[in-house]
Amino acid sequence: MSEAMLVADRLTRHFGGLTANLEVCITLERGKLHALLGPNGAGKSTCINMLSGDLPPSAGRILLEGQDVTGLDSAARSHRGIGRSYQRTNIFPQFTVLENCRLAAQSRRPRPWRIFTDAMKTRDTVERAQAAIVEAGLGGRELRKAGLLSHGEQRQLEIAMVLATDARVLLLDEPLAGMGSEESAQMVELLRKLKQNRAILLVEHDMDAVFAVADTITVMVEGSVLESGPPEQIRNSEDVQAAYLGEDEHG
Amino acid sequence: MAEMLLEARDLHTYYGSSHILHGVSFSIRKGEALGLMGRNGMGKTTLIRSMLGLVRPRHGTVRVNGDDMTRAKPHRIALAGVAYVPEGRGIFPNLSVRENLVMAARAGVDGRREWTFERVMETFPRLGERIDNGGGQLSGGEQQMLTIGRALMTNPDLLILDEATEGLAPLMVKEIWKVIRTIRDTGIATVVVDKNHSAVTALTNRSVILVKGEVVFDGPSEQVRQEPALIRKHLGV
Amino acid sequence: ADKVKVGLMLPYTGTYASLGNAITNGFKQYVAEQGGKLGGREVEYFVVDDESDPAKATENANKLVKRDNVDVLVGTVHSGVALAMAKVARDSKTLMIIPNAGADELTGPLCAPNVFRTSFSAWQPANAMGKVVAERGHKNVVTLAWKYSFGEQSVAGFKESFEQAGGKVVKELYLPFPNVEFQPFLTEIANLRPDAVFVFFSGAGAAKFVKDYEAAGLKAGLPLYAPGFLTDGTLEAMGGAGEGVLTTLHYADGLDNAREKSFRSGYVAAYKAQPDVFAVQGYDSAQLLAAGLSGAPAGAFDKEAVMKAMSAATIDSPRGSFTLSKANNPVQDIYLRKVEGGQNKVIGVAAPKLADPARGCKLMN
Amino acid sequence: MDFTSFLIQILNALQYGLLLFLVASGLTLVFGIMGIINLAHGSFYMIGAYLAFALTSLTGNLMLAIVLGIPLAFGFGALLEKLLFVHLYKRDHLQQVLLTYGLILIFEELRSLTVGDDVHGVAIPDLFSASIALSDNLSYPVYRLVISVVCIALAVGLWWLMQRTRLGMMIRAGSFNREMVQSLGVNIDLLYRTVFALGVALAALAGMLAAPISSVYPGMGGNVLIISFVVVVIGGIGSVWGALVAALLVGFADTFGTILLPELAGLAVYLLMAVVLLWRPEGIFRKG
Amino acid sequence: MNPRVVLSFKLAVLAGLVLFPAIGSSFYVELVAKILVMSIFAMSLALLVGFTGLVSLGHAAYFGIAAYTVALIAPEYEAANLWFVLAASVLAAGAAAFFIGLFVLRTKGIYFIMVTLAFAQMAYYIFHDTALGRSSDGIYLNVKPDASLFGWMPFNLDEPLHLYYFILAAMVAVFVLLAFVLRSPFGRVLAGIHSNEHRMKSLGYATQRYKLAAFTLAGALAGVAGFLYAVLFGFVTPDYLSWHQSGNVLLMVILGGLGSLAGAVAGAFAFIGLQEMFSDWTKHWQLLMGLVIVAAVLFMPSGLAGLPRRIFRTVNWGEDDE
Ligand SMILES: Nc1ncnc2c1ncn2[C@@H]1O[C@H](COP(=O)(O)OP(=O)(O)OP(=O)(O)O)[C@@H](O)[C@H]1O
Ligand SMILES: Nc1ncnc2c1ncn2[C@@H]1O[C@H](COP(=O)(O)OP(=O)(O)OP(=O)(O)O)[C@@H](O)[C@H]1O
Ligand SMILES: [Mg+2]
Ligand SMILES: [Mg+2]
Repeated sequence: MSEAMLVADRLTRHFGGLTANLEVCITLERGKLHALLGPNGAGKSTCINMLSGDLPPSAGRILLEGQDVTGLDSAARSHRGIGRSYQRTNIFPQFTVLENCRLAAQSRRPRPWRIFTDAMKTRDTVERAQAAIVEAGLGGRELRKAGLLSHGEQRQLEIAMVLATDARVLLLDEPLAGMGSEESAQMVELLRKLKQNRAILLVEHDMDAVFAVADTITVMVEGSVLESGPPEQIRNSEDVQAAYLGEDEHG
Repeated sequence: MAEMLLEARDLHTYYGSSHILHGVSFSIRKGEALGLMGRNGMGKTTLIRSMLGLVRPRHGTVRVNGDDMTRAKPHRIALAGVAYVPEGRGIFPNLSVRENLVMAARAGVDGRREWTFERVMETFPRLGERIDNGGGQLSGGEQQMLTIGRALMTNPDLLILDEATEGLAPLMVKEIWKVIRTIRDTGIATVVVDKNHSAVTALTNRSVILVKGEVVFDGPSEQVRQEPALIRKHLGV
Repeated sequence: ADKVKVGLMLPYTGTYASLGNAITNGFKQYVAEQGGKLGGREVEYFVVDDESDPAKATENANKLVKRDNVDVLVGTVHSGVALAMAKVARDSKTLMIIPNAGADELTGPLCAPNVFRTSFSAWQPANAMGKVVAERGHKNVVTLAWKYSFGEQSVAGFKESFEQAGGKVVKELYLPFPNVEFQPFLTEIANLRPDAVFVFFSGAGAAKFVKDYEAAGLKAGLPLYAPGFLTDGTLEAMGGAGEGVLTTLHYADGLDNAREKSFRSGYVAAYKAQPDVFAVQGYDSAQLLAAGLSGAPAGAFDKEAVMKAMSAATIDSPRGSFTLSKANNPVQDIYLRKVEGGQNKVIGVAAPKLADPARGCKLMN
Repeated sequence: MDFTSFLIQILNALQYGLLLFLVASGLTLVFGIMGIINLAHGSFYMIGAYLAFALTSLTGNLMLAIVLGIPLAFGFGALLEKLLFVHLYKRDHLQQVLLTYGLILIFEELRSLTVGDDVHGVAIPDLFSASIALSDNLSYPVYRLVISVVCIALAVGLWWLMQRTRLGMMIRAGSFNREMVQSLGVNIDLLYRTVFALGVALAALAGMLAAPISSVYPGMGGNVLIISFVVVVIGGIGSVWGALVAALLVGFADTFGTILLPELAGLAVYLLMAVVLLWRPEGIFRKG
Repeated sequence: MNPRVVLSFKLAVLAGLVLFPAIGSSFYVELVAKILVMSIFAMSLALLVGFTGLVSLGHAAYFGIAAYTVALIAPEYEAANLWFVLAASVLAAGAAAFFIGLFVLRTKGIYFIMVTLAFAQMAYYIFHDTALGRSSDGIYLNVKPDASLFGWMPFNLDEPLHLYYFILAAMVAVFVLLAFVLRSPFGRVLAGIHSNEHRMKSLGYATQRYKLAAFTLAGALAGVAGFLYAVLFGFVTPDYLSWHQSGNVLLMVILGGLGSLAGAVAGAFAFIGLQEMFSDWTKHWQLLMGLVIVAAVLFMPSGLAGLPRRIFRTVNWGEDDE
């Protein structure tokens, strides 16, 4: 069941004189986890930003289930099923953990005209939020204020919010960064589960995790794709070792 | 006593009414490399911030080079030779990369100037390429390099790295470990918080493990390496 | 004894604070001269700072009328505030005396039997000036004023008589209130090359204008005319720049009458400051009220009788005596004054016994 | 409008623009760079003007008054920062709105109580009291040109301080993250106190220099307040050059607005601001 | 704090307001009516400032536009129909807010503050300097609108008491409406935008539309206040649109405490009440007012709305959440 969900077609992005992405092509398939690797500043986040609509590409197209979504903004893309997490924690610090996720869940059915309904009593959104919190490993901390969580907990919340939106395509920018080893291990399990009926793009520098869950790996260097293929091929590629992994550890 | 660089005794820190540190004592000597470990939310960052004057412990004392600094303002502690790389990157997005680096650069307490602008550029060539960009325009990893470089340029006696490798590519992480090793060799002390326990224990001579705001282990890193049970019990791997 | 409750609603803070204080001083001086009584009645004051804020004016007036139940409302400086006050006075049928605000409407379309003015209408000094300027042989004049009612009404009053007398206003220039960047206008005026310039400004803006006018080198070749507010209370701030400027007003320094002399010495003694036209207007407001009260029977405050007596009164003012028109606006001499030695010296009467036409006032017929 | 008078209008616009920059310069520092919403900026300007008036009457010379006035204003600013503003850095910015509004009322009333409500003039120093002939019937006061020169010097000085010195970097960094600046060993409290005081001194200097032209009068602070904010914001918060360019733009809009569109002259400046900000939502010279 | 305590406190205040005319003289009834109108104005702004994070310094424009709408469309010496002029004024204010919102919402933060100011100042100068506003000194609304509905006259605004209760009812209605709006899904979205607009977008909210809706609603409610103000005092002046007016209502909101409707009401009462009180005492009342404001900033960091909780906390020890 390899069906292409999201396709990046020759995406290019310039920042002044710098080319952060040059003709990057990536295909995300349902049921597959696609990892995007590369040295710092290679353009991975830029790529995600273009796919999610946070940043307009300088050239290239983005197709979601065959439809061109390049011109849509991030809100519209989110509505069509693209969800993302951020490398730099991006949450609602003044709200409780639950409210953070409830807002995420509410975005599926915003119901803005129902001004006489208590938002806290919209059962579907609250339940969805609860479930996402538990999945991300924050169970029991629903009523804590998000801004007062520790750094690692905030990273978990970051993921919980994406889960709550029920996105069919997940773009995860370093979800494991800042998490402890136990939480990381849980997250890898979660990723395995999530990818069953979703398409996932994972940017991550934790190689153990990447090689544990990735079905395909693309390596970028200085804005361009260096190599793309199954994990074994990447692990053994000399180019990749030189540019990114380093010789000994994963060779 | 004189060789004690930073010493905290019996710290109790609260956020509002929640009690985070329950009588933590912590010390680091000149030239020592120390790993601070614990799961998410156990109080590592809180401990560091309590020692740096960024949060006020309700109870306990902090000494730097033997001087009482319990109520000192953070800049005095910094000027005594302590540099801090915070978790989640503390760059100034409204300053250029160059400005971020030079704004606080200075010679060390004893006049050393080992870490110059040029040396930081050599260590992190990536920064050199983006030197006149705004700090906020850097990629996540580049920002991390910038924070580390900026801390090094204050030529500290003690460098505290709170999850300094977060977001760095494997090659870069190796580079950071190398840097820590070299500065340790030149007598600069380091405190490292990192989720990669094996790297931390390999790099440091002493390890401290925090659980729920209490020190549950304080001993040679060698011992942690050899007793995986310790890690499993306190760090849950 | 019988009392009369006087509500003073004047600006005591902000740009017009000194005017509000001068009016209050003048009023109280007259009352003091009468031994604390007007027309045999004790005077009880109620004071409100109107801040020259029209948005609060109705409420402030109501405070005096409804809460303090004053018999007479005295105020104010700012025309917009006075307009709101006049509405309260009309609706509540309270006696009102306007000691300064010059909006033509107050004794024009909005006139009312219970609303009196002891100062002037914007039309009056400006209209008097029109004749003077024409008589002095100027044919083409440029006008400059702030773009708000008072400025526009002053220019209209000037233009009316000036053009009647054969002159021509070649251009009316306005700048937004309260801007004081005059340089572009001075350039424009120099470019238009008129025979003379008529302006309306007051307070700090007036001081700045006259200084800028001189600094631009225009004063030497291009005579400046204005209603007297240009040079009242602002001469010190102008330094010497005001010397020689001609203005028209119902008051001047060094008027030669007994009332003026006693008023001046009394004022100086009481307040350690020289009185100005605003103090005179305050003083005359008290006089007018006294005339009304004296003409009414003792006992309960009989508004109708007081009003009648006030309308018929002749006020022996420091400015020279005046009466009221049917619209309750002073019929008064407008003096031609010249700035000399830091004073507004009277050099003649520009228009004797000048009455505002009170266009649109139903009381006129 | 003939050509000479067109040129003169351009000169007027430039000169007015520079004067606006002078008035806004203190705000560029305190609001633009330190990030404090300071509504009392106009009050500091007014205090400067009254200082010029009081000290000139005392010493007989505006130059001397300025030399004395600047340290006074600086000290006053430092005191205010220590007593009041230091408590607000961590709070919502809107609290600064409230605080500085309260200060406006206090300063205005103290001014009324001590100096009274009259309009006063300050003499132009003899040295600069001459005029230059521009056309056969129009001349230009030298003092205004002197002010323009001071403005340009100030702009260059401020730019140099903010962009070229480490002090400037620390200040800018502090407006973003005070804690981090402290952890780098900078005494941010002292730094901010100094810069705030400098901003107050600049506002007061503007008042002192403008006093001979504008006169000294109640409420004079309120009149410059809005225009100063307009200048700083149009230019792009934090940019000294931006403020200068914005001040010149406003000078042009106002000057030509009043001659070409007299009906709508009051709108000109605001129309300019709306158009600029809709075209560039972060001001002309927004820094990254 | 216990929500029941809060609710009973609010009801007690309401009861006090209902009973007030029985004890207050006509002037004070009118003063309270004015404060109630300003409370509506303040609440409408609080929706933007405190809840959506849009600090508008041009809110008086909508207040003034509504006030001018009644004054300009009402016949000079006859009563206009209340419901018609009310609807017209509120619509005019709402429409103005909608169109201005289309532009100003492109900017953020300080820039937003200044563009809203710019549009309000333009509106001010249009009423002040052009024929539309008739006179820069203002115009009268000579006759209060009449409340008849299809021949039935439920109340008469010429009666000060009727007017008072009409205003009180409007104030309560606006309060209740906003309270519902704020806890609804829509209100939560506004709060989310306040906290982190960028993340709201990436979660799938078209934030621009929500902000425009909030801006329009706030403008329309400010219009309700402006309409009532014009009817209450029978006089409109360009100063209703001046930046002082916008500034004052912003101060009420901040003084009351951001993020609280009751705070906005408390802010209006405190701000106007203190002014009244101090200006009765002395000519130098602004000094007192200034000192009180400075003290409030220093000692009441979360505004009047935070006051009960602070008192509660000092009495009760603990239970804090800061
Ligand atoms: N807004 C911007 N303006 C200018 N340059 C930018 C901007 N955003 C990113 N860049 C540059 O583009 C390059 C790619 O950045 P990007 O964030 O995509 O890297 P990355 O692969 O995610 O790196 P990391 O692993 O460190 O997060 C970097 O060199 C960065 O400095
Ligand atoms: N400002 C704050 N207010 C209240 N509680 C806080 C605050 N900051 C942190 N906490 C809480 O204190 C505890 C310790 O936090 P701390 O940041 O010290 O953990 P940490 O060990 O550094 O975790 P991590 O590995 O996730 O960074 C956490 O439970 C956190 O929720
Ligand atoms: Mg990245
Ligand atoms: Mg931490």
